[in-house]
Amino acid sequence: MTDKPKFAMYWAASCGGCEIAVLNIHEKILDVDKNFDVVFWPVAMDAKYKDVEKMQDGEILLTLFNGSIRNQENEHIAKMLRQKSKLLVAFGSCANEGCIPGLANFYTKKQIFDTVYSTPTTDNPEGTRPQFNFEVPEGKLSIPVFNPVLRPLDSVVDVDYHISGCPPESHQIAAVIDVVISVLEGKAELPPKGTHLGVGASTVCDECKRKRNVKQIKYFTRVQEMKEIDPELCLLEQGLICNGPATASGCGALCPAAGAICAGCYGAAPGVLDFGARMVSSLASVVDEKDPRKIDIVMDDIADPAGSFYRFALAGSLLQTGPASWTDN
Amino acid sequence: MAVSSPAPEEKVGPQSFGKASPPPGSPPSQTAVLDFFRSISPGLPNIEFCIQCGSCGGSCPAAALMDHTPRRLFALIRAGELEEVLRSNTPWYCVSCYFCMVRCPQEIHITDIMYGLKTLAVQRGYTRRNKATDLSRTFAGFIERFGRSFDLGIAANHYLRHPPSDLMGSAKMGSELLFKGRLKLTPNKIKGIPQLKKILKRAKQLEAVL
Amino acid sequence: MTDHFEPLIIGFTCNWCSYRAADMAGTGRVKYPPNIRLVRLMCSGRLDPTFVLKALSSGADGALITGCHPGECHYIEQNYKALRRVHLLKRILKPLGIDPQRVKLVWASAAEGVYLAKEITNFVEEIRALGPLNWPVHTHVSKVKPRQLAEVPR
Amino acid sequence: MKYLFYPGCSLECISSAYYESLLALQNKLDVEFEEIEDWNCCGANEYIALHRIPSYALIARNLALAEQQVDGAKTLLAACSACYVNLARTAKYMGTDRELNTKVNDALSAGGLHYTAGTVQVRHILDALYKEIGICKIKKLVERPLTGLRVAAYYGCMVLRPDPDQRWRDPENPTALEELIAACGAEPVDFPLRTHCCSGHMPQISTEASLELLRRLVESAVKSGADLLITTCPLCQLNIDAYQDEMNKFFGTSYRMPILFFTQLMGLAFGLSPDALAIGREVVSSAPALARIGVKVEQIPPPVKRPPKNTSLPMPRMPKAYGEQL
Amino acid sequence: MTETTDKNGDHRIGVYVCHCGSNIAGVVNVYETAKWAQEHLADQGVVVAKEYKFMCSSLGQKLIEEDIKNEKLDRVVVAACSPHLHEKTFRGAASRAGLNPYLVEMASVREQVSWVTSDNALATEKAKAMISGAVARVREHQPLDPIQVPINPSTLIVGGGIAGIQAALEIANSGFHVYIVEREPSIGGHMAQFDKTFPTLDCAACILTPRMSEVGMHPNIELLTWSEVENVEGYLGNYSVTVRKKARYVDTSLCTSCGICEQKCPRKVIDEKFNAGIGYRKAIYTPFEQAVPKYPVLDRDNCTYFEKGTCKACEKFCGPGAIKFDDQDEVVTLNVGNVILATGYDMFDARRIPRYGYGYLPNVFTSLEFERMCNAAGPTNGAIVMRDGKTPPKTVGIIHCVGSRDHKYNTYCSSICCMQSLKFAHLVKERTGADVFNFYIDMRTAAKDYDEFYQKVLEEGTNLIRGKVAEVTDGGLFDGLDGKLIIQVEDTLIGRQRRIPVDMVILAIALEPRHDATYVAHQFGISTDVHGWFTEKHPKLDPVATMTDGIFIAGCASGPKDIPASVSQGSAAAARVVSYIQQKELALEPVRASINAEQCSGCRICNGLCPFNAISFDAEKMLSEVNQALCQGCGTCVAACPAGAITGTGFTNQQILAQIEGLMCVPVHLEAAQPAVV
Repeated sequence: MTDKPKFAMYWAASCGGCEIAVLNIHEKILDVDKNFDVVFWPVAMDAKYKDVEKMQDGEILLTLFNGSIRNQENEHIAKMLRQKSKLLVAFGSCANEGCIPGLANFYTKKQIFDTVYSTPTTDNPEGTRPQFNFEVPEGKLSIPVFNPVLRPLDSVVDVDYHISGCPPESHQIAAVIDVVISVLEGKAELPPKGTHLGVGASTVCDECKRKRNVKQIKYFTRVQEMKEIDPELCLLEQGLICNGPATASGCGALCPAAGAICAGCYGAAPGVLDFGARMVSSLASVVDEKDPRKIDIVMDDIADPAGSFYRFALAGSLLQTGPASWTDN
Repeated sequence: MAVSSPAPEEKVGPQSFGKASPPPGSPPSQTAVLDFFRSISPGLPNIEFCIQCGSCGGSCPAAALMDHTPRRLFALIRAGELEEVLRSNTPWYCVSCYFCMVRCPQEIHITDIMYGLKTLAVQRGYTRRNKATDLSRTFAGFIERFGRSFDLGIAANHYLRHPPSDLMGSAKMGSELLFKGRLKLTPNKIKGIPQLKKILKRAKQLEAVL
Repeated sequence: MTDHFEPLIIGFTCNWCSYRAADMAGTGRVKYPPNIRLVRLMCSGRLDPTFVLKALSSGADGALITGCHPGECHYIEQNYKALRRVHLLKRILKPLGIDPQRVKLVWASAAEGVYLAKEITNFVEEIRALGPLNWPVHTHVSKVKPRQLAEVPR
Repeated sequence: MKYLFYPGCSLECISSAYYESLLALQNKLDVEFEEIEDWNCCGANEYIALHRIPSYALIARNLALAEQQVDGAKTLLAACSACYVNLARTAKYMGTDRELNTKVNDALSAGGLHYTAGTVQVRHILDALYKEIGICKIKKLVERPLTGLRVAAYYGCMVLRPDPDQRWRDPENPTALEELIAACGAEPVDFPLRTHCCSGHMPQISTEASLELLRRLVESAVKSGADLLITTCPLCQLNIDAYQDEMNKFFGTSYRMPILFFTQLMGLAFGLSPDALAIGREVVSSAPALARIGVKVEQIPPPVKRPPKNTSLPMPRMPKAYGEQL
Repeated sequence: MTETTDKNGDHRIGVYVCHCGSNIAGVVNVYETAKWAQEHLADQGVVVAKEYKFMCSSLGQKLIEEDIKNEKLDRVVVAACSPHLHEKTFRGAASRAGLNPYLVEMASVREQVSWVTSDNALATEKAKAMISGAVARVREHQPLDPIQVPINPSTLIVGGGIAGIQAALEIANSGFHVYIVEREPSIGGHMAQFDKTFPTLDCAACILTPRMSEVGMHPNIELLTWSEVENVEGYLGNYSVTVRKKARYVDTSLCTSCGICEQKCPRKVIDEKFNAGIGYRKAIYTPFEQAVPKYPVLDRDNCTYFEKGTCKACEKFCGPGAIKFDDQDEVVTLNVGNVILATGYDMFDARRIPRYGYGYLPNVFTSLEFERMCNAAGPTNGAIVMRDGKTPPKTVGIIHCVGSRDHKYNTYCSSICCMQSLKFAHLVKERTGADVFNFYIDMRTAAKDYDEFYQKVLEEGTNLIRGKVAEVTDGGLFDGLDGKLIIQVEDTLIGRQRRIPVDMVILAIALEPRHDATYVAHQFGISTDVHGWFTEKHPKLDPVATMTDGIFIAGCASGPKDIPASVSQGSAAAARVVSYIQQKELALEPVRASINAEQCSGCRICNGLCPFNAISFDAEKMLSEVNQALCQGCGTCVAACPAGAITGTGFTNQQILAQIEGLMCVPVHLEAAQPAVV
């Protein structure tokens, strides 16, 4: 029993979708149970931080860490798990580049709290705000401090492998587990550190079946503003802001196939530094205008440029957040 | 821009383009000239582009009567001879046929500039009692009084000051028009006269501080 | 840090016009503040927004992008691409609370050394007025490692 | 179709014929001209000679009133060319010259009015008839083709120039009236001076000069073999009509070139009675010319004899709708 | 990428700081700088850092070479002047020492530091920053080899006007093969239509015809008349151009060009082309007597046979039976190394200015019509007559600048019209003795003997009136002037309006770019200016080359020119081409883009971005590819590729990002700073 290598999975700031994706590997989950001793998985089983604290360094073989680092608790556990595990895998978009929670980086801590605790929809007459350290007769209470900036896992601790996606495709999770197992059985070598598992060399367009022409964009639009979508033609050429061209392949271009734009959950393509910059650069290049005024007219069609180009990658981008957040505490 | 400003230093004589007037003989700064034109004509008059080709003077139906052709006026203004320009009868003979404006290879708003020069000449008191100014004054008077023009009144008024060359002819014509019901004996008056008066009063103040 | 703030600006120049304009400024001994450091590109069309973001996120207070005047591009029309990229880039900087004026596009032909020097001087002053961006240094860790590929089946 | 309508002072009496004939066309063309409440004179070219801002304010008052009346119909039609140009220019400059805009609106506000640039489209009647209603429709409406009547189209200046909103393909080579004449079944003659100046207000300033200009017009019209002139501008009509006698006296000529408004001609073609169109108010009577209407002139076939050897060089060919290919 | 995995200096980099006499050392503390580099950049792999008086001197170069050998340097940074001055020099030094020249990077501390910075301390700091930037950059450099392309010795010349003819002869005479593609049935261009040429007044035909026949007979020249370029592919040295030879309906191998067909053809049509519309030709015709080649062309649209199916007169009378009604267009492909575009100009359409009456006033002529009229071989055999074809004019008005120098038409000056109009004035005087009025805005006679000609015309008593003509009309005349044209103009020199009656008006119409100039420019991957003239590589220093290597321009294709200018441009272009051909092979800077096939997703975003058509899309593999030889290395596609699949050698992301980080690592020193504003 205990000779089995130990497996852990943790969720920091995330939605839980990744766990569901893990369960979606169906009977393969039994292999996990067969080959691993699951020591820590808050979503699936009862476990205490102190149990983990007790462990030796590197006692856990494989930790799938999903969710981004929003508060000091996340940060603390991330560091602890790093210490206790041989292989720490940033699992899912949140852990890799901040994902949707990362969009909070457009705002300062103050703005976020204002939105959460004192908007008309919140019943909070006294405008109570969380007190991170609070004196009560019984003694001192403290809750995890909320960091001004949400950060992906790898800007807090060193990460061995990445698995992209929001959530990662289940067949890829299964594949990863197979690899680890075969490594355990000495049948295979571990891929080099820092590898992005399940990600293709190219981008979503590579897997996308839609037919495409030389791009010359005269206007941008949004799905809800369109009468009908050409089922054959590249979405970008129909004026929709599809992040496919810049998003790493591996998902099988599911969204474009279904007529929805690629939101970019698989993150930037290999070797790319900043997701948004790629979209900015490529889209701007193919806008078919030369007159500054006309250019602005076309670009006014892009409802929320930063939001659409950084929907998943903001916290993982070069800038990560606005200057205000850095100074804010 | 302070062309027609009432401020005393602006009254240093016609040479002034609103800037301090240059020593005699020396040409004014061309930027001052441009500001001057912008100030008397709406939009961009393009005057800086004039190549003195004479399309305007060539096209002008009234050129024969003018002491300077429009082209010449622009040259004079550039040379700082504003006084001569304002004394010139050219703008007053402009019949606003706009030939010059559509034919100008440099797309200069000549007709607008002519209007501008007229107003300036009036404001600076250069208008001798010539027929044209009087006609304008009479006309304006009726408008300000009634809000509409009043042909018979204007004609009568004007011909009293400047009897037509052949009085009989005009009289005959007048009576004929009258007979054909094309002349009214009483002016029409608009309801909004007070309103109109207010508007024009305010406008004139604004003009003054321009 | 003293209260005195000296902006640090990265300038991107086109090999055919603005870089030569910089040479021209040099040969003409036209003085301008040393706060700018130029990077040579073959064409303003090579300007990748990543460069600007990289500069800003690693300590620059502003970025100056220079290229041939519209219609004079050595590569016929690539400077228009730069123009459009800068337009869009400014639009993503704004929501992040970065003043778009920290990125400036200037057309300067190979002959306009004096003009370029003037523009640089102005820009330095503009940035000085905007104040330091002082991006925290700790942000760029491991951001620049290339993503390696898995040999695992996909 | 409904239009805002600015008649202008001259249509009130001196060119009442224009006004009445125009109104007479209304139900034929099923359009409705909604006159601007309590409009005021546009100041012609006289008021602007004295004051700049006030003259624009004077004109803008009409625009402001029109703006209040805007409902669905935002096109403001002017019949008089001078009024048209004044209104159109002001509307344009209110949009392009911020300084003027603020000043004029400041002035208007003194009278409790305001004009927002761009709310009203100013067009000339001819422009609207030609572009919006269209020659085809007009052709259909013709009941009594004016066959055999040779008509010279006289545009005058301001309907074509300066053309602030680029309504015409070519301000020096228009075809609208000619097409209209043809549509009415009459024969448009080649009248070289059709866009030239009628001498405007010159009769009051320098009679001789104006008479010379008038002579050129009338003479060229006669040479071109026209039975009558039609025009779009009250002042043109007045000058050519009323001063013709004086002109004849001055030059010792004896021309009788009648001039009507194009609306009157259309009315005739639409089968309206002459007095419904106020024909007869012109000084130089058009009766002799109009006597030919409806009368079929016999086409005598030309004598069949060998024409002299044609040594002439070919003319450059004019494409039909020339502007299109430019 | 930029963050280097090897802090322990796997690279061995040498840094060399030049004093440039006192140019640099006078402001920048070169000793401190070199020392600083040695110490602070050691972790970047700097093993040597030296300063020297003149790095570009042979001794300075030696110094570097020695170090490369002894210190086993694998990268070199030279902090000196602008790379535009001495990059080649130091690259040379490197390669002599056996180091790939592209592993050298320069920091321009003279132009960008010492010469432009007033404060020495700050200057030194900036110099350090630039060196560290250069070091960081050079770490990412890769060894490169220049791209060698062979030059195909034959040349294509588009357009058989005088410029094209000149270029063709020059090249052919230097022993290389030339193709001339001409749209019309014969070469000769506009010049063939003219009568006399200013200022010498020798007849155009007399000087042109010999050259045309020389072209026709030259063993090295292959003529493709009545043909148009369809498609262009390839790059400097290796263009392949497909040309459509339009059906001539005449078998040139059989035709003896006896001209019987033309005599017998019953169909007379207006000659819009060669006779500018004032003459006639037959449906089967050779445009003019001295045409080269002399074979006739059958004008299908006007041929009775093609309309009605009968006639065939030409066929009946043609001895050798050369008429070929079933002739078809033929498409041929030419492989050439260079292309010269001598496509010439179109004439302004005077009907666009109705107030000058061209088109409805019979006696208003355009300059080209008048040239044809003067031409002894023209429709009137050189007689100057009015539109009726017999009456000579008594007074002639010549209007300059028609369609030129006017914001509504063409803003530029057509440059030839002044001289042409003066020539007309002379010819009219000479042949009819009529009074001549020239209406000009400015008289532009700036070339050898031109002003002398002006004097001569003045001497002949021509009336020169300075003023742009307002209108030409036949209306509103006094008696006795019937049939005359009135030219209304302001005589700006007396400041009065004049109405001048004349019999005949000649409009000196503007020269305009060919109607299809922009299309042609796109075909050949070159650019046009706002008007549509082809743009030169440099208006002064390289007027016959374009931005695309191997494509040259000559004559009026790049703007209005007179005959001497066009001819000299023809020769110039030829010289440039020959120099390329004689190099046989050309080395191109290896600054090129290339696409990583594995990373390319085939999104086709880059496809439209290359003005040189270097990027093509492979629909099979769904991949885009860059043609190395066509690529000019601007890097636009590199920056645009959303997948980061395109790399641009010499300016890779790694290199630039590294440089940025390097530049950043020395802040603008606050201690040093007196506010550094000039």
